[in-house]
Amino acid sequence: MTTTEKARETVPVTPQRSPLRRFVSAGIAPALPGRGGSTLLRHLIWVAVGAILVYFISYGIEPFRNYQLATVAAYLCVTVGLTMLTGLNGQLSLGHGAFMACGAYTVALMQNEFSDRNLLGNWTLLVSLPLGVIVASLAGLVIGMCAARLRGPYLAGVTLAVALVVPAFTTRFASVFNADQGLSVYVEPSPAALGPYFPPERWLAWIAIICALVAVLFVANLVQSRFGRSFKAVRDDEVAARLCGIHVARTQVLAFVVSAACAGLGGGVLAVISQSVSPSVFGLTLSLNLLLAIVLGGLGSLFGAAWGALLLVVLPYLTTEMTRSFEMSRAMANKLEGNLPLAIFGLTLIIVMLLAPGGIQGAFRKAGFAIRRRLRARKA
Amino acid sequence: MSPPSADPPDTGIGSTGIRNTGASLDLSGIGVNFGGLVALEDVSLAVPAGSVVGVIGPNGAGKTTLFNVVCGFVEPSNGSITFDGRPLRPKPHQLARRGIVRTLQGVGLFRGLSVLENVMAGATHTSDAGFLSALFGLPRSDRDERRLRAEAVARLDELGVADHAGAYPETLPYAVRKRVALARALVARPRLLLLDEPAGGLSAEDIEELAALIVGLPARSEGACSVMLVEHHMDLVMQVCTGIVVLDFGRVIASGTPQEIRDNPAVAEAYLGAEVTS
Amino acid sequence: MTLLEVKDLSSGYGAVPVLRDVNLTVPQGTITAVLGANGAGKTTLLRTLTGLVKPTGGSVTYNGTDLRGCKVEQYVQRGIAHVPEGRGVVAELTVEENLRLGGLWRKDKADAKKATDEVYELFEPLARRRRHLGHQLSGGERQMLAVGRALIARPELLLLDEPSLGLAPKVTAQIMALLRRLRDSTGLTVLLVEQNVRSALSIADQGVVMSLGRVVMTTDADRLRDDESLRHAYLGF
Amino acid sequence: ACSDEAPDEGGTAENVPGVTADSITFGTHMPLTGPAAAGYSKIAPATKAYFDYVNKNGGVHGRQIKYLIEDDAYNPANTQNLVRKLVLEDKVFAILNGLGTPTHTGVLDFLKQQKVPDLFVASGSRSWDQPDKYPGTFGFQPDYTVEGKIMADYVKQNFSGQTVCHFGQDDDFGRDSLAGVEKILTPAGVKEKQKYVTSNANITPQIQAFKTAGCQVVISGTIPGFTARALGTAAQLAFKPQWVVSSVGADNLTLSGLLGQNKGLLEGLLSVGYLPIATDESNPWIQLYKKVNAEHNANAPFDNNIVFGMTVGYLTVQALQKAGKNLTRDKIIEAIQSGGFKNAAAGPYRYSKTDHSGIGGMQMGKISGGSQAAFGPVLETDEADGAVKEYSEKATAPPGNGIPS
Amino acid sequence: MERFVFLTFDGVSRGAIYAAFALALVLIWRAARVVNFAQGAMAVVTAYAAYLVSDSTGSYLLGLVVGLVGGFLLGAAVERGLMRFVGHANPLNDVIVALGLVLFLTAVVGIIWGGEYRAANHPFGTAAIEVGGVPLMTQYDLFIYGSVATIVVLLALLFTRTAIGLRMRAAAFAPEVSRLLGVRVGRMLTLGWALAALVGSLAGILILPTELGLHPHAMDLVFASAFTAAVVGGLDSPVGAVVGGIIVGLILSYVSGYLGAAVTPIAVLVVLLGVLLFRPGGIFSSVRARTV
Ligand SMILES: Nc1ncnc2c1ncn2[C@@H]1O[C@H](COP(=O)(O)OP(=O)(O)OP(=O)(O)O)[C@@H](O)[C@H]1O
Ligand SMILES: Nc1ncnc2c1ncn2[C@@H]1O[C@H](COP(=O)(O)OP(=O)(O)OP(=O)(O)O)[C@@H](O)[C@H]1O
Ligand SMILES: [Mg+2]
Ligand SMILES: [Mg+2]
Repeated sequence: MTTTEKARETVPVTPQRSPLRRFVSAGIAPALPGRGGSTLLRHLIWVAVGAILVYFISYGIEPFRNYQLATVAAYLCVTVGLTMLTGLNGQLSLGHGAFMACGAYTVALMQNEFSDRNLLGNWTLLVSLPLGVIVASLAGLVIGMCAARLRGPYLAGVTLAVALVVPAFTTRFASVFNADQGLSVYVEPSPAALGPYFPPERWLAWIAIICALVAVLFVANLVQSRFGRSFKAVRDDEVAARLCGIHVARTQVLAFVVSAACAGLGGGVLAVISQSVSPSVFGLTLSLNLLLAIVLGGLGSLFGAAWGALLLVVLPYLTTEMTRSFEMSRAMANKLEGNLPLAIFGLTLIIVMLLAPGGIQGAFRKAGFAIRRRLRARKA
Repeated sequence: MSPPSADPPDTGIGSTGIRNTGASLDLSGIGVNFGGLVALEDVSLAVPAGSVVGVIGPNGAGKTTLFNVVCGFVEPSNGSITFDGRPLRPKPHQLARRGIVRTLQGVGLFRGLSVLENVMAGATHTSDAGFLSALFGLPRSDRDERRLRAEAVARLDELGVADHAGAYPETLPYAVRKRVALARALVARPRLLLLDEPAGGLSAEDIEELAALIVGLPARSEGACSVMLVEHHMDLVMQVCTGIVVLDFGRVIASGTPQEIRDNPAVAEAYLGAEVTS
Repeated sequence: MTLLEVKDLSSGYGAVPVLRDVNLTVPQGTITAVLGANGAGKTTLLRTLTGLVKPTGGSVTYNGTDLRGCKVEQYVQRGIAHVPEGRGVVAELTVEENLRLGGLWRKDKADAKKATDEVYELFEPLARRRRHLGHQLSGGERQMLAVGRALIARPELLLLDEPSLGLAPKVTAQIMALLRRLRDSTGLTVLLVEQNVRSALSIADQGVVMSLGRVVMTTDADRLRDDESLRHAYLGF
Repeated sequence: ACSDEAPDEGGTAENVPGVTADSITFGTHMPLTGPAAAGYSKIAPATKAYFDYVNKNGGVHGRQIKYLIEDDAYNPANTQNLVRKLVLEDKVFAILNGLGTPTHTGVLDFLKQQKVPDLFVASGSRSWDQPDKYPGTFGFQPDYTVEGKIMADYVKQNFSGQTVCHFGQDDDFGRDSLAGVEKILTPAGVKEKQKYVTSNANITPQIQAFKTAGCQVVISGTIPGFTARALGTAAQLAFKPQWVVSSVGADNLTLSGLLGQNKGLLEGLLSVGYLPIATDESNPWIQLYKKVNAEHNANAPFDNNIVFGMTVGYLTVQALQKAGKNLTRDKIIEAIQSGGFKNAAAGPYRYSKTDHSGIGGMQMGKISGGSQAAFGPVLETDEADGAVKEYSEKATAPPGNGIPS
Repeated sequence: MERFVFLTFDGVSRGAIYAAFALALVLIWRAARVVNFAQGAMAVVTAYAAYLVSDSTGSYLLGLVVGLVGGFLLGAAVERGLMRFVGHANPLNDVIVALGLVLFLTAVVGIIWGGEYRAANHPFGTAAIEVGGVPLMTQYDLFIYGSVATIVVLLALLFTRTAIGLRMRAAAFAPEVSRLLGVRVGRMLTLGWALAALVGSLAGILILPTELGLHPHAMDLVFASAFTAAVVGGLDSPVGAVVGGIIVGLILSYVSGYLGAAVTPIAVLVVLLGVLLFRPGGIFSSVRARTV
């Protein structure tokens, strides 16, 4: 007992300020990477800037580019959610195509239902798309609750099985989903106010981009909040996270549901811009491509998700165009056509991963650091 | 920068009325088996409010397991736990809310979060903004975050590591990481703090400072807490504990004041060995 | 005779330099305690010595041969065993397999077996848990396993990074006593990184103090142990 | 293209997308890679080879035919993207011979909206024959229902009293085929109906069900891989029915390649077809196609896919000739609707204002002594309840220079 | 009843094949802690090699040997030339590189050999062995059972009895510590990949005659089933791979026999969830790791 007493005497304990001064620099805490102000406002400004930018871009480009833009936006809805799930929360999903299918089929059925009942007008999308998101979220909830118990390859295995289930469902319930052939989706033409010759692609691009911005806004808000922190904490150390009062399973399910909702939105948008849905669109290939996109873009970063969505559209296009430009004999051409772009695509993936394991965003960040260091060195 | 003496805003924690004493914990008859291995057998001990109780014993005696029982990571085969006079059926993620916080043997920081975020994560249970306000980025959620941030900075400052707030744990020296882990525990405003080998890997000087901190815990003006401490560093244990319990092979072989333990031959035989006697 | 000679050794992580021009001489059959505050670079020193961190400059000579270019996996064959910081136990293998792993490279199977039995004798908690997986062990048990496994190699030079971490005082004392015994009986040379200065100095022949990546003092362990002012100046107590 | 002025469309020939004074551009989507590519990847190059042949001989109305082939890997997502690229960016005159039901279905609305002619879709689905809904879309091959009816009719005539069963792919192919069969034999007349999915190569359970049901004739709406597996599996189970296989899955060359050392199992297999068989050296069309293949297709291994591709090319040139010098999108559609095409196809092309389905007649074939040959009359029917009847018009031979005039 | 017996035997035969492929996945998982998504594509490459040899020489055995040796070499080459250089910033990088490799290999195979299906022949009798009128299995099935059993036994021996096996496992779990203990980690990884590719190659050659035929995508769906099998059984356990394979084989057989082929993916998902909810590490998972 005496030792303790003595210690209490010898070391004066001030409650707010312990004697651990050695690490404190003159009692002044350093400038912290923190932000004041409103998260919503800050993100809204970003979104507004993005919207204005894209608005002008959409006027500056050809219809096909607008369609590509719309596709990028549709993928962006999905990749922001997926990068949050996989990058920040550490849950691997090979089956997000299936959640896109949920959104897409819901939108298709709703839109067609509306048009069958002669409820026309672009407002119907305001019902169909959110409904698609809800259906996808519910599917995400079910799978997410199972996923919360699984780790690593076991989660991969289950989500892989999820990816493969879509065609089975559409075939089993062919009367609703029309099996392999899929459904066509009724989409109102652009509002008359935009003029009779307004390219439909530009209108679709606008719809897609609005949806993508909404998805990005929500996910960005979430990532900046305590939920974003919990996602990462759970990914890094489950035990420590639980001791911090974080309900690990609930956090994982939440991340899964949010990302499934994003996927549902993306799927719905895809259905709208392509005006059709069919199961093989949402197969394993798509799910794997989404994964490629977020990793190549830079895992866990929203900018990375944007890069990824862009790559998904641009990379196959570029590889094909590139191989077109090679001169070759007819026999050679017959063999190479189709395969050569694939080979180049595969090689590109490998090379990017070897050279920039942090993806595009990671490479930019690194370059940024290097430049800043050099600038600082020059100043000094 | 605000001087560290500025009182962080009231979080409403500990509003149960008990503010300056910490809480009490009673374990009785705890038993744990892992397959055939008996890790704990009929362990009873009490951590009175405002005390610092040390749990010592040879390696593999079951000290960490005892913590695991209190935290709900391990289900005891028998025995009961009372916290603050009420029975406790622990679930790890609910503990912080009830006022029990634990540090891990080793460090257990989140490698993907900066030091500041690590500490903020420690107070997750105190934020009351819900999912929707986070999703929409409402002021409510922002306010919450600002409060957490201020509190986290205050704790880091208290532990003398506020300089490293922006750094990631892996690049920091071990001692700093341990302090961050402590800050993360304190920011949760525990009423009972479980420390698992807090001095492991620290230098003599760091240990002295740690001792001072631990001694002061039951009397902190905001967030006073009782402490349960597992440690092999005898100087520290003897210096800070008001009571000590010795485990060996999962059983309590002695308990008492530091002096009594020091003089207990059975403890010396099983645990202390030559060092103290020399 | 000098077993290990470190000259102007520098290294770091990525662009961050940690070790700066470290010079160190370890005579054969002695115990050298490497001391210093947290973050002084002690762990980095050991990791650079066995090639886990690439040196950016300087040289390491062991038994007269230059160790540069030597692969990490060859050190143990040359008689250098390194017990890394943070209990280098393969958590997914059993205690027995972990120990077996320590002697796999040895030609003399009988002796490896004998060494294993000695480890079980020394750390009897391990003997009781032969079939347990590494991750089931308590912190201290893992530390015992890591140290014991290094001994199976019957090294000439043993690099220990905070062996006392998480060990009961009695076990720490046992290990220290063992090191002393091995030094005296087999001529084992030890480079001992320790926060537990007192127990390290109780067996060391030579004390090396590091600070901010440099060796700031090399002296007789006795001097450090007995000279309070020196200890205060360099070790803060 | 910054303003939204009315695009100058329609009217004058100079402004028709994809058509210039000396060229016409078609585009297509085909699986050149991916699991579905086997076989199909040869079709578009064959069509292109025929176009090159025509181009070398002066083209059509002085215009060279360009053919842009896009690989969609049989993935509708790709198809949607690539067809938009062809239409919006490459500004093709028409989409020609786009392959696959699920893939092509997804672009029907887009093509309609853009008023792009959608010619000779390479699939036997009935979706292409909806002149009211999709006025620019035309089928090519006989649809699966017609095929089913013709097969069933043959079975009814020649295997009466035997137990008949149906094996089909679990999609519109198998469904339409079964529908056709049931129109002739009635649902009760088909004792056991089994389906397979392409994602599961093990069809032993289905074949065993046929065996248990005592099937003596199995009518098959299967792709070649599954025809071969069905034969192989049946042999394993010592089950030897008479197989009657849809044209999609009955190519002797492909099947013997798939069966390898077991190709003996093909002996006696009945099939149905609408184009000359690639191995029929005596057929003048085959002689023409082989010549074109040698000159313009790097002498690719000659099989029924090449016959298919070249026939599509020939038909296209016929349509272009008919549409006249001042080519517009409306004119080509009119030209096709006016009908009357005759070429390598056994049966008639049914094109008219109200009918956009393709070839309406087929001929039974049989594999014997390792080679496949057509036999019997050419039969024709419709996808509805019409009877199966003989088509009496004689087959034509190609013109001397191999180019329609 | 007769149908049930038949479907059961059919399922087991299919399952044995998935098991063979799953074993390759287990092997590489134990040796390198990655799921090799390129396993299927690599097996296709070696299957083509085997095919070309046995087609031109007429000897199945020679083709088999070439396939196995080729698999071994290809596995080693992929590890040495590619996987070794993959950054481990996140565990997904391996997956992405493997997917890139899949695209690349399939494309190259397509360029060299075209997309046509080729028949995979084998010298074994195909007629089913009947018991009480129910055809139960073929000679070829017996060959598969024998091969799979041999691999399982050899793998189990390798991992539990031999020093190499211990080294491989240690290298996979704790590369740094293993190196300090004198384990040539790089070599172990190469060996692990090589052996896994060898087993994968064997599995591929075994599977082909029961699939549609040899073509660049011949293993795509097999990979999915085999991965499911490995996950159901527990990726760490060779025995688990076999049990998992047979479970998957049986589901596919029963479901497509009784409910129709189209619903098999749904059944697979349901069983997968059912198993993993109770045993999140697969049926033969080892003890849950102590985390605190
Ligand atoms: N999950 C588990 N499975 C099997 N055995 C376990 C498990 N957890 C703990 N043990 C065993 O129970 C005993 C007590 O472990 P515990 O970690 O509580 O010891 P400790 O007192 O904290 O030791 P140390 O001081 O070395 O950290 C040890 O022998 C350990 O091997
Ligand atoms: N992986 C790493 N990346 C970047 N910096 C590192 C890394 N590991 C260590 N450092 C830095 O290198 C310095 C020396 O660390 P080292 O671990 O060698 O110290 P130490 O003397 O062993 O300290 P301790 O007593 O805490 O073990 C520290 O400042 C630390 O922050
Ligand atoms: Mg412990
Ligand atoms: Mg250290």
